Amino acid sequence: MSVPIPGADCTLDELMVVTFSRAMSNDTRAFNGAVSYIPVCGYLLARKTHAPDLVWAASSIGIDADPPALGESTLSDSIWEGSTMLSNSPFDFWTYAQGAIYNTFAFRGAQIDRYGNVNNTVIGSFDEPKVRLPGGGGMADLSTMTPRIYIWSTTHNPRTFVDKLDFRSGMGWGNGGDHRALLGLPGGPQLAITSLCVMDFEPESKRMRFKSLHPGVTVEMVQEATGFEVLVPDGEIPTTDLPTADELRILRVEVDPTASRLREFA
Amino acid sequence: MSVPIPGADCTLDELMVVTFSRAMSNDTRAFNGAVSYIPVCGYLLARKTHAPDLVWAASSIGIDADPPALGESTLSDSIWEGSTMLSNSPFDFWTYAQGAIYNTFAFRGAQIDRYGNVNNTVIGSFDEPKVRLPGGGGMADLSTMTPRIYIWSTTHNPRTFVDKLDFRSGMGWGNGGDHRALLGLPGGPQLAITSLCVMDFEPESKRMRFKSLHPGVTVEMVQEATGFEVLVPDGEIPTTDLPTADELRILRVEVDPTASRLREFA
Amino acid sequence: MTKVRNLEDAVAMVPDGATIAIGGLSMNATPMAFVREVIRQEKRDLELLAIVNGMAIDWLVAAGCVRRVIAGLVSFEGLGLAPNFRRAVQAGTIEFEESSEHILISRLQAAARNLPFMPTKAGLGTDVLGINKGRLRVDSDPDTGEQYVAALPLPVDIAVVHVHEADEHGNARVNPKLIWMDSEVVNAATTTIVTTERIVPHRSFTAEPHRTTYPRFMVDAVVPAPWGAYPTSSFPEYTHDKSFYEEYVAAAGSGREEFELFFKNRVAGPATHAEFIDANGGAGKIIEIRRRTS
Amino acid sequence: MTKVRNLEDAVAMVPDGATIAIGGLSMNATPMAFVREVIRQEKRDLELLAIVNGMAIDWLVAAGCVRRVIAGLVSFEGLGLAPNFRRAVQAGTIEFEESSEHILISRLQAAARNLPFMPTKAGLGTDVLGINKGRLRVDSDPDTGEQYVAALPLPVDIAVVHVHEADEHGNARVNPKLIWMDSEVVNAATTTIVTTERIVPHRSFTAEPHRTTYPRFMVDAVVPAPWGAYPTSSFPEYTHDKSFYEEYVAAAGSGREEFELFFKNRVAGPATHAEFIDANGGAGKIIEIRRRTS
Repeated sequence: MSVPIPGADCTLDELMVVTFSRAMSNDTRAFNGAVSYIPVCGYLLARKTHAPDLVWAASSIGIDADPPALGESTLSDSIWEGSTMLSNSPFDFWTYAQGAIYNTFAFRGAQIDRYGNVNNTVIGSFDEPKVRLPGGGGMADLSTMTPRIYIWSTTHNPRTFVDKLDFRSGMGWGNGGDHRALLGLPGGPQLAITSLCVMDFEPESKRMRFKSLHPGVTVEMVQEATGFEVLVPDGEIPTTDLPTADELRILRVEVDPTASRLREFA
Repeated sequence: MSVPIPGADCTLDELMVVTFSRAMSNDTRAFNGAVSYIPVCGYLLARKTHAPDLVWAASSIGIDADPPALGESTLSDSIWEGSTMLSNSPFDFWTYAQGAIYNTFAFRGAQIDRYGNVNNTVIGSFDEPKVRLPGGGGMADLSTMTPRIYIWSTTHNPRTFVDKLDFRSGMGWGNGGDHRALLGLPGGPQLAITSLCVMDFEPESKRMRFKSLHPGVTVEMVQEATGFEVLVPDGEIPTTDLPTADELRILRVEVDPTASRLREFA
Repeated sequence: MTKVRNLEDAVAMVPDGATIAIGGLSMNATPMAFVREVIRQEKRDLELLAIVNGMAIDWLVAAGCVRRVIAGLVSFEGLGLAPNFRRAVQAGTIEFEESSEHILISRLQAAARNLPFMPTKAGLGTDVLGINKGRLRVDSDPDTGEQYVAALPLPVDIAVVHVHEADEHGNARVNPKLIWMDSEVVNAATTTIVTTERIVPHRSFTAEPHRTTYPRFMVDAVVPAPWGAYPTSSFPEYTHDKSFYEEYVAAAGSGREEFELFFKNRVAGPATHAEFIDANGGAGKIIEIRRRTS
Repeated sequence: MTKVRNLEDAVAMVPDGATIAIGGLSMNATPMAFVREVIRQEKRDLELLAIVNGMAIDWLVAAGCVRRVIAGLVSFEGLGLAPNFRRAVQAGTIEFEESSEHILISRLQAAARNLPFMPTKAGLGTDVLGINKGRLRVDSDPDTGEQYVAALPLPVDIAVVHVHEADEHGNARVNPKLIWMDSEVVNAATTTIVTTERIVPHRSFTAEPHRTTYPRFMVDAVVPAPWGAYPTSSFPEYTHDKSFYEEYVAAAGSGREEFELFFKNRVAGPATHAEFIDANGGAGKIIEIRRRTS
């Protein structure tokens, strides 16, 4: 389902991918898990534009993969094409992850709180769940090991952005403030890129804060769609920068010609 | 240097290899380190005679290797020929060793004590050594992880078999008695096969005890060549069984046609 | 003495109540022929470890074989949630030990290596620690005060993994080499069964010894199972069957009777794995999922 | 941006006083061309980690480059003891941290994985523990009382390993695959230099991605070094030079002057690695040590 961006020649999925891509840098070393089209497209786009040395391990295995298209899984062997290394999971991957050599991890969740923690485990109580979700997978591991965390969500609404998680499957800034550092964990969430806006984290409290609003979105619209107060920075909140024609072409033609990224907007 | 065995059609190196071989069983899973010709020949001979399923990882890497001959190193890639698996040291080998899947380890040392502990580190004090030896290598590791330990020595004399080690590089029965079990370590030394005799370990004290004497060797000769008292079992001490013609042929022709094993009798 | 067994005999090695670990990851490389035969033999009360999986867990839960699931992630990825697993956990008819990938790997490593625990930073600050009391411990290093998670051993009775080639002695290899986390469950298991796309001569292993994944002494039974990972993938030979996943999810969404019919006709009913593939598209399906070797 | 450097420039990356780890095992796969250039550039006060090695350590000690050695085993195996190392330790002119293989591996793993320690049973009951206070700790598991050794992190400044093929981006591979413990030092090191038998096109890696040993992001410099492991082996291409070892030991046994002459003519003197091989037999030697690929 493709959502047009008002006054721009692109759709929401494209805006989110490009925004993600621009947050990456030439020293980004990333991997990905299941159902991660926005970051996977973002890594590939960044590598093909401003960050040629960016490392991406497709499904955490296929280093420097360059698949001609993405399919119905970002965790499968179908996206390994063009890899320079098929790395071994127990030996290579977990060493690079634990050693923070892989420095970038992106996750989303059924619930996200103000500190960038996420829940992908249950709605309701763990022992008697109302809804049993897929589970955290490697989220509890990789969110503690990786210094640069990015959160994305294609469903910015009060069901997703909640005041209190039913379960903390993935670690963002924890309870906020110094919590992460006190546990000896590196870095923390950098940005949350959603269907409405981009948020960063206020340096002291580590609470979500407006960074930019997607075209046509207002602060009030976001606040209404969010189960907690999003901090408002000093000065005006800019509009999220639009993709360039070049970025759109590369994304549409080279990175994701079958528009697999729309699977995240089901 | 080949030492004839009186009254037998074989030499000391051959007697030691065959004795070692016969101590192996069909469920032996072994590996080897540096300068280990007697055990390497023993594993190969056992596999080619009574223990066809025996596992031997050549230089701890080449599983089921079947080299046409042995060279000047038992730790090198020259003995990997015929392997069914070249196993990876950090990942495969150390897992099989720590997990006691490899169940058999043989070592020797510049000094050996009554409990089957060995020294391959220094003569004299560690900080101001009279003689700096090569070091333990993996001995301190593998002697603690492996349940069936075999000790061999081609120099049964008071310099090697000492009352007190200058340094304990490899763990035998430790201080004797329950010491090994108290540390949570599996098994312990089973036999010591030397240039004069075969010794086992008295079950309670874990002290070395005569098991058999090589042809022409007496209890007195061994005691004189040993820096501690070797326990004497009840009944007569048998003579070490001689190799069969078949064993000798297989050892001489198939296992070690270049007589590399004599490198241990320099 | 050959270790080759037929599927029926190998599955018969699994006692009711066993802790059984199924290899593969998500829609990849899962020993599905074996899983199907477990269902046909009506095994009961299994404790099922599958680090990241979907269809294998959902089948076994649907068929009533499972008492307890240990996993990090259970889903069909973008193709849906595992419907029977989900319902069973929500209804409380099975136990679910949710863990995370690296905590499970670390627990398996501790078991495989005779260690009291393996340290990791995995899970610090998350609720995964609270639901795993008794299976891990939050400790701090006495010298530095650094916190870590001590992952306690997770021993496995039987590991089942799918490979491309094996010989009759049990030497086995995954092409092009081991990629997923299967070696961790094999190392932690008392007994290992491999299902294999094909049996190859022993000399195939001595010719390329660097490609061997599991040496014979780690393998207890070798089961010929061509297309044995179907409907999951076996890289680089064939991919997962997307339409099977979609139709399975659709059937589960159409009501209990519809799903039971689907499960009987398309999963549990066919007597052999070949008949099972026939029930899902036969030769045409085999051609469809074949991928160019890469 | 290419990572290819010549030998001189790569060795210039090593500051005096650095902790440098040399790969290989015993008479196998040691980056000897690099070691020789370290000698020629007269590096000083190095802390040298070589888990199991002989000739590399002995050369660097003989040339006065080394303040401190960390190793598990130092010898030429059946071909003799490392004479200069031995004399220097006995004379107290270098420090020696004797450890054991698995304690070193565990310490490297702790460093590579940001863990306060790695547990192992290695060394329990031996005197290796007593001489490594501050580098390991004997602890017991609070639940089971089980004893273990906590191996504390061993960070490395520069790792140098020898490979068969690398591309200009730093992707590197060992044929047929990694066998020794080199990956452990690479993972623990801040900077990694690979010396390589040959530079190959990048497409050589994408064509066979399962054979890659080190991905480009683990490698900082790639140094072309044909026969760069000589006089140690580079399986499966060439074997170690037995006669070099024997003549080296003989020279060391003949007195100080004889050895210094040998070391100058046969080791440190020649300006290039090719001239060094020429000084030890040249093309005839290359033909002699070549082995059939296996």
